[in-house]
Amino acid sequence: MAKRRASSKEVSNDDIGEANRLELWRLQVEIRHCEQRAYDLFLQNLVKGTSHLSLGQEAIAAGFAAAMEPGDKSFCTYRGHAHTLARGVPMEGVLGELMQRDCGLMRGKGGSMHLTSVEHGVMGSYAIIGAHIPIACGSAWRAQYLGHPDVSVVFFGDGTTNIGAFHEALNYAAVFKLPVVFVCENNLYMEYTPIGQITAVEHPAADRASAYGLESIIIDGNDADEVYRSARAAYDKARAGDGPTLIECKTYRHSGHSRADPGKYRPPGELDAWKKRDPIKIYRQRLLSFGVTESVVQGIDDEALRKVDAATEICKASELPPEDILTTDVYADGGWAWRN
Amino acid sequence: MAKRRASSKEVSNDDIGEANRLELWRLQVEIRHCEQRAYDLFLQNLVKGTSHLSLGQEAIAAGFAAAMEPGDKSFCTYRGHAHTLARGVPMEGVLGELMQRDCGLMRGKGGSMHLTSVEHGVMGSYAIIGAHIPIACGSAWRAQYLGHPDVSVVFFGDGTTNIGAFHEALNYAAVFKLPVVFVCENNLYMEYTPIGQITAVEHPAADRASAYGLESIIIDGNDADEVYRSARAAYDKARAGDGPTLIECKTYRHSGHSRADPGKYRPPGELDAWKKRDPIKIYRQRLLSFGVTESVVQGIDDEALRKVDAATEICKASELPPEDILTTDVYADGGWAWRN
Amino acid sequence: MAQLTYREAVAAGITQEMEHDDRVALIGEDVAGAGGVFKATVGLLEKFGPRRVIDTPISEEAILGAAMGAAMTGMRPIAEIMFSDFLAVCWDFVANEFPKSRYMSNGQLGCPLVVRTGNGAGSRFGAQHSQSVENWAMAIPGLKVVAPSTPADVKGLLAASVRDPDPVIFFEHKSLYAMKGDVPDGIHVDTLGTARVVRPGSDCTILALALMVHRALDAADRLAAEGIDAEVIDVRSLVPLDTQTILGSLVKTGRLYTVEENPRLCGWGAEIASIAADECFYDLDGPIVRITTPHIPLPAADNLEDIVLPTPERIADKVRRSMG
Amino acid sequence: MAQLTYREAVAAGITQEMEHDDRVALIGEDVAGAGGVFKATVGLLEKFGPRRVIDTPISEEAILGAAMGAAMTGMRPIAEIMFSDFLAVCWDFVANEFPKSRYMSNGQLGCPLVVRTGNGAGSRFGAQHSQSVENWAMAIPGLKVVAPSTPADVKGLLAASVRDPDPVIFFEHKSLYAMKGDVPDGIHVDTLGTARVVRPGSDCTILALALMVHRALDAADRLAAEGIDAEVIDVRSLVPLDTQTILGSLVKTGRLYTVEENPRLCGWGAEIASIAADECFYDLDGPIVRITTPHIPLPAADNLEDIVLPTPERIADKVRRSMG
Ligand SMILES: Cc1ncc(C[n+]2csc(CCOP(=O)(O)OP(=O)(O)O)c2C)c(N)n1
Ligand SMILES: Cc1ncc(C[n+]2csc(CCOP(=O)(O)OP(=O)(O)O)c2C)c(N)n1
Ligand SMILES: [Mg+2]
Ligand SMILES: [Mg+2]
Repeated sequence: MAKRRASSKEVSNDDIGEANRLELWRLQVEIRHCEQRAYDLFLQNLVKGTSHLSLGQEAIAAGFAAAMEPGDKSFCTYRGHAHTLARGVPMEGVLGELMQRDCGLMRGKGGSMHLTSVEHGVMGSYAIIGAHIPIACGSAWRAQYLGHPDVSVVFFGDGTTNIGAFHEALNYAAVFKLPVVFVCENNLYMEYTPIGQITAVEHPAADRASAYGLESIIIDGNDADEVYRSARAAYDKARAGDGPTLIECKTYRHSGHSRADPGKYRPPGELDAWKKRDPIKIYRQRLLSFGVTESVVQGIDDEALRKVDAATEICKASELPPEDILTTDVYADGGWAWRN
Repeated sequence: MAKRRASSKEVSNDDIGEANRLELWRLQVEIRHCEQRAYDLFLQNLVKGTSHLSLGQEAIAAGFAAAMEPGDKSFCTYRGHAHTLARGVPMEGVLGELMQRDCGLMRGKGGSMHLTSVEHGVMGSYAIIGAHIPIACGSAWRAQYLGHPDVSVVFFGDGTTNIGAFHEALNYAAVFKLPVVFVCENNLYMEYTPIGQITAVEHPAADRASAYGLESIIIDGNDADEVYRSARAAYDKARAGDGPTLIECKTYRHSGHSRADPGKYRPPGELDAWKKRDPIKIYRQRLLSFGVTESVVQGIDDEALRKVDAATEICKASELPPEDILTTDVYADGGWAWRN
Repeated sequence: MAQLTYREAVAAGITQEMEHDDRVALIGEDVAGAGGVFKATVGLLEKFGPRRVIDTPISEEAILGAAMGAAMTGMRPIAEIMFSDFLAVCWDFVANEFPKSRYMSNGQLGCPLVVRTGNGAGSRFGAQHSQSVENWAMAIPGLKVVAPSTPADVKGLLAASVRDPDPVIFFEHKSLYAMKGDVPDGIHVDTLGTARVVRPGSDCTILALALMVHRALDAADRLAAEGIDAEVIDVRSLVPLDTQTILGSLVKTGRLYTVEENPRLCGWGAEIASIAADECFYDLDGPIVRITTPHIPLPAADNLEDIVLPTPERIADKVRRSMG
Repeated sequence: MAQLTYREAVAAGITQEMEHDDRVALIGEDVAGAGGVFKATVGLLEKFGPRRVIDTPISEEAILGAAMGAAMTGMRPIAEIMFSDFLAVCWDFVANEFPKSRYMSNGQLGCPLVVRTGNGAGSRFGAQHSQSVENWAMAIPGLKVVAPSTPADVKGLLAASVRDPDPVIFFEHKSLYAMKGDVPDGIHVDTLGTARVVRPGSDCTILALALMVHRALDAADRLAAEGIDAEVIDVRSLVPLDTQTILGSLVKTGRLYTVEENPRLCGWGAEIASIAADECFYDLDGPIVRITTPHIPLPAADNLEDIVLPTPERIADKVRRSMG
């Protein structure tokens, strides 16, 4: 099957429109500033446990979320801050969870790898590679079964395509024509190992699409417009009952895999080359080229930073989670009793 | 990638030679008679537990085994009688294990689904779908690592291509260029469910080959010559250090999935159509067309039946396994002590 | 009261719940067209159609993942894992996904589903198709774990499991599928977390589960003939665990025995023994004795399999010796 | 004696065994180029090259399957599963393949391999990266199960595991990787199946494993100040289990406590408690008390995680109360 790449012509048409473009910009800069803040807070020892940033991958989160309808469901990984924020979850919920404070989305019980906000359609972030891919299929099955119009969208990395659950889920979704969209963020690394070194094909997701009767789709994950268009097409297809789509987004993470990883395994120059293709840089120019004024563009950027500052203050002022939540919500009765 | 099908021209050349052809015939009729006997013994309540016959699939077992060198390793499934016999394992070892007698290959400790004869290169039969595929990769890794010349060959069904371990193993073998040959026996059914109903692609193995950078190969699994040629090519490639091969063999099982399954889920006429393509029938004609006399052909057939009769008598005369083996060979010290 | 087999009771329980609640659907390998390899779901496809009774590929992770995603978002799925041994290929869902999402999300997510699975030995299937793994599930916080011993309990506890808002692992014993028994007519929903005294007695307490309940009862009859009056308790539910009934009996009899089909180490009886040795130490009149399958993989051969699980003789013998 | 960290002791043990035996090779995710996510395998790629130290895809089933196939046919592989929680995604190999092939083949096949894995809590990683699952492995017949508490034991027991002809699951505690300790110079091979009395005492026996050993010792110090002289035993190896040392101590002290990081149900302490309540009932002077993590998934937040595992205060408190 042919690979689909957005042409530069496509990019310059105005099918997206200014309102959506400003939204895509806002989401990207909010994520960028919030992730940078998460890193700063980590250096200040205020972020506990681990954390996995999406610096450099913001366009994917923004594009897929902006194209969603309310009620659509996102299934994320440990690298899920961006996708969670993109669904409109307040920053203090995200940063608070990273800081393991009471204002965190799950009051510190889950931690940074498990961000969840059901009211915003963020149906959890999953830290064991692959598991959430079939789970997203289940959510899509529910939509199909109950006649709900929503789409389930599941995000995962390039390295994740080599685990068994990926394969099972893709076949399952294709067989049952489930309204699910599989989004592979190919940032070229599985932790510290280059993806090409441990994968039999060049495009870890797209080159597997035909094994499930799906179209091979590779897009520029650093271009929010291209992401947005691909997302819309996939959601439309899902809602029309035409089954799943698998999309491989080429991208790069600017930061390390997690926490303080300095990313020394990268060949010299690679990061710099990708920083030239920074999604924020690309999109700022895109807006300007579409005639949006510098002050509008910068204003949204500034506002994003103000929001991050405010959220940071809320988090710093927030208490530690109280000890009595330690044993709540193990079972549906609210408690943890395993005996009478 | 193009699909490879042996042409009828190929079939008529004599690259295989009479000695090999008679061997292929002997293996096929021995398996046929032995499997039929297993079924008869089951009806007489002499085969205990479950059993999974390869009636109709003999050409695959014969072709792959006949092309092997001593030292090559076979990894089988619960449907493994045929592959075990094809490596030269005595029939009384196989039938004895089905009958759970002391003369059985594992003295009744394993049962029909776990036939193993290390001295013949049968490195076990595995009953949990998929597990043996990565295990065969490990054996191939050992050959590569220690510089051994042997090839590891793993047999599995069409339904098995949908489990995660299949995917992981194929990628793993391709990445490390392991000397392993993956053989999918596509008999059109996963137990009672038609494979097409629960698989996203038409050819469950071959249509996935490209996901691992492998050639898509589909062969007529009922033609022992075609099987033999494909096996030889794959083994040569493996031994040359050129990595794994995945081969999908089209075939059909004449009997039910296991034990007394009457196979009612089959559309009318399907079995009859396939019986016209019975590998035994095909090969008998092949030999005659190559000028082998009817008496030689029939003589081998008769001899096979005599062997089965003799093995049956040995098994019937064999004792039940003694109780003292119940707790042997849990650990390498021969015993089962988990405490001092 | 209808007389049903244990396997018919499975179908009856599912039928009742599917009629009661449209959100209930069944997925698994060969559960629809073939009615299950153990014929426990015969007739459901015909009754409820392919929307609600679904044959899946051999993809246990996808099956349990699909069940979980559906459960989280509003369905009440029942997933079949054909043999409980195969829980190992999808253990991540059982151990790491189902039972943790409610806690990790601080109560935002729930996972109301049932995994039915064929458990236990007796069919001469060998080491990979005969295990009793209810203790694997018991070890995981956040799960509920049920193992019925009669057709009536199958129906009632299965119904209760489907209606329960938490993930339930439901162990059906393969060697009981053919067993017949009375099953209450009409809607029948039992209560999870309740053990049952199946034979009252005063001299000792014998705990058992599933197939072992019948063997314990048989042993109790033998012991009665010798003047030992054993109380036999069908534990039924490992989580929640009915410690009131269990410890209440122990306080009365002063002696505790467990009859477990699982291999010895870390079996369910170990947990109960440890509870008793702590909380009822001063009520005990003698050692707590566990009668289990030895800590070995299971053999296939019929004569070997027959002696490897706890037998009525072995149970009675162990009780007799330690009481003597 | 060299002073090494626990993580350096891992690399030292592997180095020793790779130098000793060419059949030993290491596979796992990021174990080679990156030296492991816990930096426990730093330097091995440089020393032994890419033939023997191999970075794999994220394919835990392929990793363990490859290790098994190689072990069966003549190698002595060491496979890393990064976090022990991930054993769930490849549990089929651990529970159904490694430990059964020798038995099922009536001794024809063996499976001499080691699975090293980062186990336990303390890093604020939350419920899917912090579990103590040594009891999962203990429940499976045919495995050996080891969990060292010091750098010296890491090296010596890892070496013993690599040389052992059976499959060994080797639990490294993540919160101990930074711990320093003396490690014997030269070839050091310890013995599996041996517990160690790490603090002799006469009033009660406290059993612990891995991280909990240090907390039990701390608790024993507190108790000593109050006049309770506790004997602390580092169990070290769950299978084989050194019941001689354990029960010998119990017979001497009359009191048994277990300190387990696993959630309560079916933890390793339950098994030992059940053995003691059977075989040493008449030696016991009081209840057997288990101090465990509560039966819940683990929280991420540091203040919550700090109080959820057994702490020295909690251990001392439980002992004090039941001895009092
Ligand atoms: C089953 C499992 N194996 C290994 C890990 C450890 N791990 C966490 S992230 C990661 C790399 C994932 O790479 P990729 O899928 O490319 O995602 P990225 O982190 O690049 O976004 C690994 C190996 C895990 N969490 N789960
Ligand atoms: C993990 C697992 N799931 C399910 C089964 C039950 N099972 C045994 S054979 C089989 C069908 C396999 O079909 P296929 O791979 O086509 O092989 P065939 O039996 O046709 O040779 C199933 C589902 C199993 N043994 N292991
Ligand atoms: Mg990546
Ligand atoms: Mg088949």
